Amino acid sequence: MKISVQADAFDPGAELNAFSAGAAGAGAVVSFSGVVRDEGGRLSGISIEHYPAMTGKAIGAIAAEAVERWDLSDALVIHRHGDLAPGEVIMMVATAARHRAAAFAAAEFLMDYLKSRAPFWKKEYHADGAEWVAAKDSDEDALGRWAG
Amino acid sequence: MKISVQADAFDPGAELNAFSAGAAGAGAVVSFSGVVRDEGGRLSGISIEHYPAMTGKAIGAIAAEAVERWDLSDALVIHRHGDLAPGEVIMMVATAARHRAAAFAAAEFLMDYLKSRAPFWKKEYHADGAEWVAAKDSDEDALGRWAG
Amino acid sequence: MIEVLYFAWLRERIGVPRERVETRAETVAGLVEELIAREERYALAFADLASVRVALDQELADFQAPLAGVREVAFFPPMTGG
Amino acid sequence: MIEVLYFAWLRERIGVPRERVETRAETVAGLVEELIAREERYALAFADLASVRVALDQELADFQAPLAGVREVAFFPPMTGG
Repeated sequence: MKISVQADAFDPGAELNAFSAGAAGAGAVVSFSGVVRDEGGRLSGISIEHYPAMTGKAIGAIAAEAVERWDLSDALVIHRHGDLAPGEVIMMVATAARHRAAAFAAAEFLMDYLKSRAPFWKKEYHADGAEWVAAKDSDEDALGRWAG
Repeated sequence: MKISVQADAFDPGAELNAFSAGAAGAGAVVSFSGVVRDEGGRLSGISIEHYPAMTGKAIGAIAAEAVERWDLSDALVIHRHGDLAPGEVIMMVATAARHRAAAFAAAEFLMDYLKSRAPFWKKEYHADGAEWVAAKDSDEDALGRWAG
Repeated sequence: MIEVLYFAWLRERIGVPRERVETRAETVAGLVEELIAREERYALAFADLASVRVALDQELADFQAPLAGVREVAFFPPMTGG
Repeated sequence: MIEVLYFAWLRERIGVPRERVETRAETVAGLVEELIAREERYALAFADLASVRVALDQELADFQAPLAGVREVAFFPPMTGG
């Protein structure tokens, strides 16, 4: 299980290949990557603040729960902090399992929890100023489906 | 939209990066890759037969439906045929959308349809012989959730 | 004359990947009956029709579909891609 | 003495990312009341508690949680990762 919280850019393709190479027993590999949208040119960039002492712990707990719940052979989470430009990859998750349904469900679970339970906060910069991104009710609601 | 049915190996990481680079307006990129399992050493390889005149058409129709249904900004399907060794990547799909739920759903839809509606047939080779992989009822059942 | 293709274990049982068939059948089911009547290897291949799928001119169809105007018929087991 | 951390717009409104606080509060809610009573900037930051989350020693908690034994309290808006 690889978990990295980093300011530096990373190469999602190279990460995916390294992750898949370690998953020969698995069969099914799902990845998600989040890209900074350009909002049709209106967004000049974002910055991501985080809580260093908590971030790794929180992500580790979420990933460990995914591995156990879907019997994953492996999981990967990389999340950047600091300043990012439109088009840059913010974060990625990957999951490996014997069957595709488990790999998909675990990746969605990881994303839902990272959105609302890992201590990151996004600020968007526009030509006319900056503002903190508000959490969406739909992100909080998404957690409901994993209960029980 | 890129659709490729090919005998040659491909680099999923390079494909993912190229796909994401074209998806700056999208925000969310999901990929699935299928790896030949080694079955604990019992599988020596697989071969995939297909119906060349039909394969591209069938995949194109499935991908076009996914793009329309989830308003994807792009979709990718690469599927190999011929002989593959354990650990080799059989196929991949990728989807790009504004929001993660659409990208995940479209990728699962593509996989469910490719499994049961694209004209590929897998044969597995073991030390003691070869046999055609039987379709699973669960794969046919998986299509039901996309109806209507 | 119609082009008939076989894939996977249907191809192996029948022994050829494709052949041109002279048929007067009006439906896929009629064509299958003609083939079964020909030789043992066809009877073997089509013994369990629940395990056979058919495409007409590269589009999935069913056994009741008419053959009028069809140029290519393909028989194969349930697909196992992905 | 307890270490108190602020993130995102809570940090901006309060003006510091962290500070050491002498408190006799028994719960998170009590600590927030003490802070609000201190200065306008705290009152502003904690004006809408529905928009504030709290972690005790890096674990998510709620405002009724006891502070006994806690070394680090963090206040922040709902998280927006991913």
